[in-house]
Amino acid sequence: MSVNQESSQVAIRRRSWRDIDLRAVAPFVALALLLLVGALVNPNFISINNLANVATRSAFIAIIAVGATFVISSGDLDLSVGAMVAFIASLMILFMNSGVIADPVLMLLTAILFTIIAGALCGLTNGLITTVGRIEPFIATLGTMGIYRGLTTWLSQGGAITLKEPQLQEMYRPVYFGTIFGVPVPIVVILCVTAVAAFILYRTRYGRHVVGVGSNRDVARYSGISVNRVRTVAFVIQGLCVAVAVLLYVPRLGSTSATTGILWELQAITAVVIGGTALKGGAGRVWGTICGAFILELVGNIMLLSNFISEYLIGAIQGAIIIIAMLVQRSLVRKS
Amino acid sequence: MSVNQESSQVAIRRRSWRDIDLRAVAPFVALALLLLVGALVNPNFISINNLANVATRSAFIAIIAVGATFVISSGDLDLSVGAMVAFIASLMILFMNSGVIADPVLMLLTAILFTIIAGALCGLTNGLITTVGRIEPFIATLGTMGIYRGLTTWLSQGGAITLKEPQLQEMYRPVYFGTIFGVPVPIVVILCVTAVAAFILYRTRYGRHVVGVGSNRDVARYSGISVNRVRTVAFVIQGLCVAVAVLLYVPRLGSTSATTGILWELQAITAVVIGGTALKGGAGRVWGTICGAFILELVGNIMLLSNFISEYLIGAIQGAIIIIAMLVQRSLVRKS
Amino acid sequence: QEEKKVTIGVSIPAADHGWTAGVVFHAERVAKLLMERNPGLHVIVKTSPDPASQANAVQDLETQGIDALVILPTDPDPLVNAIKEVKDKGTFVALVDRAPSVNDASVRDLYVAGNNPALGQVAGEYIKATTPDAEVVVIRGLPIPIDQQRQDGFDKGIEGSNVKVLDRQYGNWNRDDAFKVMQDYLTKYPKIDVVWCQDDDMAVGVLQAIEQAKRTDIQYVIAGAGSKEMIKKVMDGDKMIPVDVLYPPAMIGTALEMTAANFYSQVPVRGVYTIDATLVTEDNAQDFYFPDSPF
Amino acid sequence: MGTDVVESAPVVLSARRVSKSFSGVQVLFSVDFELRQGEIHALMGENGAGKSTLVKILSGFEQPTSGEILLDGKSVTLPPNGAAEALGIVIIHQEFNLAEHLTVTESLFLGREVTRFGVLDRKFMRAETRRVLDLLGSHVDENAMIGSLSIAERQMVEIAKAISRDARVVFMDEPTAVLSREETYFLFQLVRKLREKGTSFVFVSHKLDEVMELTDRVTVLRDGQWIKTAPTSTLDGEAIAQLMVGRELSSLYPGKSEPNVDEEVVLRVSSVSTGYVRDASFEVRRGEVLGFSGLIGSGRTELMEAIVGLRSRLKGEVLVRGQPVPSGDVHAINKAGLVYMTKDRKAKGLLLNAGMMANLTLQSLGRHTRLGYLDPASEQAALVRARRRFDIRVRDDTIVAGRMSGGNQQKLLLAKVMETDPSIIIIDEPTRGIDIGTKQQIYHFISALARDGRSIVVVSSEMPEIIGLCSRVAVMREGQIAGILEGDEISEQEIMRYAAGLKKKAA
Ligand SMILES: Nc1ncnc2c1ncn2[C@@H]1O[C@H](COP(=O)(O)OP(=O)(O)OP(=O)(O)O)[C@@H](O)[C@H]1O
Ligand SMILES: Nc1ncnc2c1ncn2[C@@H]1O[C@H](COP(=O)(O)OP(=O)(O)OP(=O)(O)O)[C@@H](O)[C@H]1O
Ligand SMILES: [Mg+2]
Ligand SMILES: [Mg+2]
Repeated sequence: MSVNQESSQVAIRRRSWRDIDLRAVAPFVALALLLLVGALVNPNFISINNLANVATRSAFIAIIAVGATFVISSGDLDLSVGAMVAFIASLMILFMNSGVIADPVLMLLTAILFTIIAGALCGLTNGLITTVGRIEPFIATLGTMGIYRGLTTWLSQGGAITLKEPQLQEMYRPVYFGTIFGVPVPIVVILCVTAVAAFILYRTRYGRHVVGVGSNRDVARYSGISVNRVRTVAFVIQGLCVAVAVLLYVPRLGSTSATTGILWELQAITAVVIGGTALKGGAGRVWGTICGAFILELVGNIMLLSNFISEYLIGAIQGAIIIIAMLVQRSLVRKS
Repeated sequence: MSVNQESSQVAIRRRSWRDIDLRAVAPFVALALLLLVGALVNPNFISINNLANVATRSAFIAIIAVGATFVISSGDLDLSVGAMVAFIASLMILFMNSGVIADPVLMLLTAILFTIIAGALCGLTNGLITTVGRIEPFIATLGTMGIYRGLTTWLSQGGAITLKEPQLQEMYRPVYFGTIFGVPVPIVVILCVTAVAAFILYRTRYGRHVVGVGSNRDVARYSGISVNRVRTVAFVIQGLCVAVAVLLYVPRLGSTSATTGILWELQAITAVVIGGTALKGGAGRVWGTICGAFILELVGNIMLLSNFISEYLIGAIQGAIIIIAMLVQRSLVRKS
Repeated sequence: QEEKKVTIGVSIPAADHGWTAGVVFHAERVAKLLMERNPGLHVIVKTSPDPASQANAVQDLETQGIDALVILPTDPDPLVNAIKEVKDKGTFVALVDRAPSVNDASVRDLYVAGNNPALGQVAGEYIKATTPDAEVVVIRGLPIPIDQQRQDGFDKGIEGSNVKVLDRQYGNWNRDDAFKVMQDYLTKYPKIDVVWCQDDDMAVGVLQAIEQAKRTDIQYVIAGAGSKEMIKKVMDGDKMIPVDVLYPPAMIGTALEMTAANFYSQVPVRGVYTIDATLVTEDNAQDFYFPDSPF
Repeated sequence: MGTDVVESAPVVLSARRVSKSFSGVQVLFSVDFELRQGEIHALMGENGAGKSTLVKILSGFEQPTSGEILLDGKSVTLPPNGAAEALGIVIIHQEFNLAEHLTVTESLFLGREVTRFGVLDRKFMRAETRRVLDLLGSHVDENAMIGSLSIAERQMVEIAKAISRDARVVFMDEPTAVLSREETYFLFQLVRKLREKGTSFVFVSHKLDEVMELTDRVTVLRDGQWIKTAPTSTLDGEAIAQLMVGRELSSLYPGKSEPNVDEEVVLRVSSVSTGYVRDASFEVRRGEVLGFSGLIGSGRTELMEAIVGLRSRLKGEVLVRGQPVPSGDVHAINKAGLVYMTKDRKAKGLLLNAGMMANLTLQSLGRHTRLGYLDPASEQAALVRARRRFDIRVRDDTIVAGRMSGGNQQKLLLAKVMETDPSIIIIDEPTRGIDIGTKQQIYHFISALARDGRSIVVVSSEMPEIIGLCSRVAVMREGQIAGILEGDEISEQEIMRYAAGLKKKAA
């Protein structure tokens, strides 16, 4: 009897191993397929230079999506992130333009700190409205989306907000355009942010609680977890990630307007889902998210590099590719 | 004992009346408050003429949102509806411009039939990708959103598609601008569509199945309900509602472009949620949805009629009002 | 007839409303024309919906190896850095229409511009001249700088007259939104003389709203850009659309031709080239009517 | 363990005149209850008597409307949401309290994860989980996802979760309802061991034999009122049942009616295979009650689900009255008159957020449709009928299914399935969590159905039930039918022999 049972246990372990791994691997397979398609479309595509470009500019969505992974894993949704980017970037630039601190280095550092605090506060606002106000996160963050974007329009008086100090701009530029050991800074930042996020999600008590809350709120509550706190903190993490994205965004263009970050929320959520996290909550895959963000950016890149697709149809083909990428994933997982 | 039970039953009936009603009434209370605010802001606001205008132009979102109520009740989500409006409207106008039928009356009727079929097919596509393809509805319909919008851009070559035949246009115009017994046609259409939808959702077997599938798919499956069919049909209903909205949309401006219906999906979902339907699925409130659509449109109207709000801040205040409307609802329901 | 190999990258906004659709149309038209004329020339046209993706597109064009970049930025300031990247590599840069706050030789070689402030100013001056005591409502576009420039131009145009601006609201360069805004204006103001909506697309919605309300107090609507529909109305002597202010999407073609000339003719092309915001009236409308354009 | 030891032990936790109402509906009426150190105290009562409610009040999950709770003789207000764990009070909920997406280890430690320098000590937690599971004799993999476990396995996890806390008081609300003899045996052993160390237990169960076997004292509730507390040794099963129901119970099982050998075969299953089940064949005649026995995880549920189309069959055929039914089409199979009642009432049986009526008619809406229009009056009539027929007791007519007592949920589920008026019914664990009085009703009901010419397949882990009801019994082992027993062969020992693999019959 015991022999028999042992064998059944082995069987089960094997099954679950295959299961989990394939599901985590699926987005990477989709990515590999895309790289292949890209290489066929244009030989320049597979150059280090191009791939580095793509990875670099996926940074904004990737970093925001890492935050979204927390929010989504805990069973919520944040639609305000795109507007939040515009709002926080405006605040940061206005702060730097204000010239309250004369020393440029000190100014930059203070501005960075300021941005991070602003991000956390915006996230906190979202979190409190959702949890304390008990409003569906979809609606709560749609509301704050309007608020953040409206405030940006107001701050910019309908125009653009541009970094004035050339010295500051010069100093700050390398944060987007520079490299560390030959690797573009944004890629390094993506990796760091993701590593930290993965650590938090998989290796800390808080990460466990996020998954617990996302999987079943009542169970989490009965296990003595303070559900609202966990959810609110997830929103704050989202806010921090947005702030980090802003820190990379501002040196890139040195300017923002009320149209900055439009539809980024949808892209971030798409990246999260393509990465294998379920929108229903209860399971987060941070590395998959990064992969999803990269896939999204690659699709656009391939479209641009290919010269045989009518520009009118680009949107249609992007849509189709996303669906196909998901189908590839599904069929992989199903086979297992 | 039996006396006891009877009295307790009476108590129950009284309580449940309060309970159910307040939740259903909450959006209407929010609406009433808004009307009050509007009347204070501008005396013209409360004129029959203005209210009729607002109700009339809420028709598109309202009708689409009625369809969304089905999709959301069954536990799915459709983000493609805005793009679908643009796509179907383009098809309809192109069909009418094609001149395949000489007689204008016959042409118009055929075009209407054609539009309805196109709507159903678009909905069916969404449904099949989501259910048979087993892709999260969020991603599946985000993909088809790209596809429908891309195809529209392609059909219009980036510009506008305009109804050419002046005779057809003249004949068709009253469908948006006309009145029936003094009531604008679109309002009549909203009421009819909602009444039919309410009947289907509350009084037919299919409606029950929608709610069953939305609240627990396994239970529905174990009860012999064909879950995928119910979900797919909900998407088809959504497509039909979009088609009806298009039938009203085309006579209004006689023209469409790739920007038609941008962000309507978010508005429709917002209307549904403001109306009291939970995004988690399992409960639909059709009349609440209509009320939600009306609230959304009113908020914009009040902003425009007020004289003391900077045009830069309108978005922010709209966002805030939506959140406040939800808070009002919540507090009402909690008190009960 | 030179065989010289030249690649020109063209980066323009995606066709998201009438005017940008016109831009795409003319860019493609001229690209084809030029490639036929110069066998060695290769023109790649790429469209982008927003500044961030346009910055990406510029990068991608560069990846493909281009000798010149012709760019009509969706929003100029956010794209300065991306453009400078290209320029610093020695690529010829022609900037079209929308200027960043710093617009000098460090950013571009050639600047071909429609005149945004003038678009507003010409409209304003027309109103000042025809109806000096008019009460005007304004429908703006999207909250981006060119919209602001047009507003400022308009204010300058009506300066020193009795023209009174009753209200300004955003219509997002979208017909449906303009329809709504106009409906509400009509509710709000019992008497409106003139509507300035600065864009032909929005004028479509405005006219419908006026027609529906059966209001006769509105004397005319001034739009702008020069779409074939509106030019047609001007040509036909429509009372509601007596004039249109030109802001031709064809300017992208002009810039492209000039850029090609930089490589294939001996004259180096540099500096600023402004296209007037011409007032189209019944008399000259014939010259600006392109029935084939999507716009 | 002698009763006298317990008599003298100090009282740990007690309730004094505790009452409870849910939005105006009173379900507990001034109940007294006391638990001594080191005793195992049974809490008995009919479905809906208020046992779970009392247990929840004593563990802080609900607050009493009036009355007081004393811990070590001092009046306390227990903290909510399981925070009473800090006081040494833990509970095994009647309804599972596990999150699908967590692994067994993660579930066990949810809310009290062990960390080292802020980092989860996953190795330690896994080892600890394994240790507790082994103590319970459970072979559940500590890395398995909860979502992939069967109900019984989840119950074991739920038990392990409670046991692993260093508790002074453990409430067990029907822990054995889905367990087989083996697991129950291991559980009882562990409970006895912990009692030696001074832990007190409150044991809620509808299985009288278990109560007699394990507990020291019994408290009986009826309709939310305290009826009696007495040492178990002074009572017998009969007496307890009588106290619970308030009347004398006639024999539990109705007489078996053997169907005619030449009765029509209405259901023929031939060599059905699924992922786990291999080559299962059996047939059921008109008017027959066929039992299915076996250990947990022997594949009974999987086989039944494959038969009714809830799972795809890899192989094999199912014939209803000679007509083959399609694989995977539940609706068509229901129409052919074959229905299945799941044992997982919470996840697969009832819409927990919907009321009784919506649940009752969900599977049979066609019967209430007139020209496409659902007739509320007809549905209402069906509800009244079903409540009478299955004795569904609720104090509040508009209550949502999730708030009903466990046993009444089970009755509602049975009513729902019966609403389809099937000719062949497969019932998985028909009396899970059902009180003795109602059990008797259900048994008589099943037997009446059989006499009525319907055929019933009863899948059950309760041996007496199988023996008392069925004229033939199929025993499954590791996905295969080990044998089908008839007549005198049907005995507990014989069934166990087949189930454990000591004996096998070619089908
Ligand atoms: N949250 C609640 N809201 C309303 N009524 C409730 C709630 N919880 C329990 N009840 C009601 O209280 C009564 C007692 O339920 P309880 O669950 O305590 O019964 P029980 O003795 O455990 O029954 P069973 O043996 O079936 O589990 C039932 O009528 C039930 O419907
Ligand atoms: N050795 C094994 N290999 C693979 N799967 C197994 C094994 N043992 C058990 N299982 C799984 O266990 C399930 C069988 O449990 P099922 O619920 O059908 O059994 P049961 O006899 O009804 O027992 P229970 O009382 O637990 O419901 C199958 O779905 C199967 O996947
Ligand atoms: Mg109970
Ligand atoms: Mg079973």
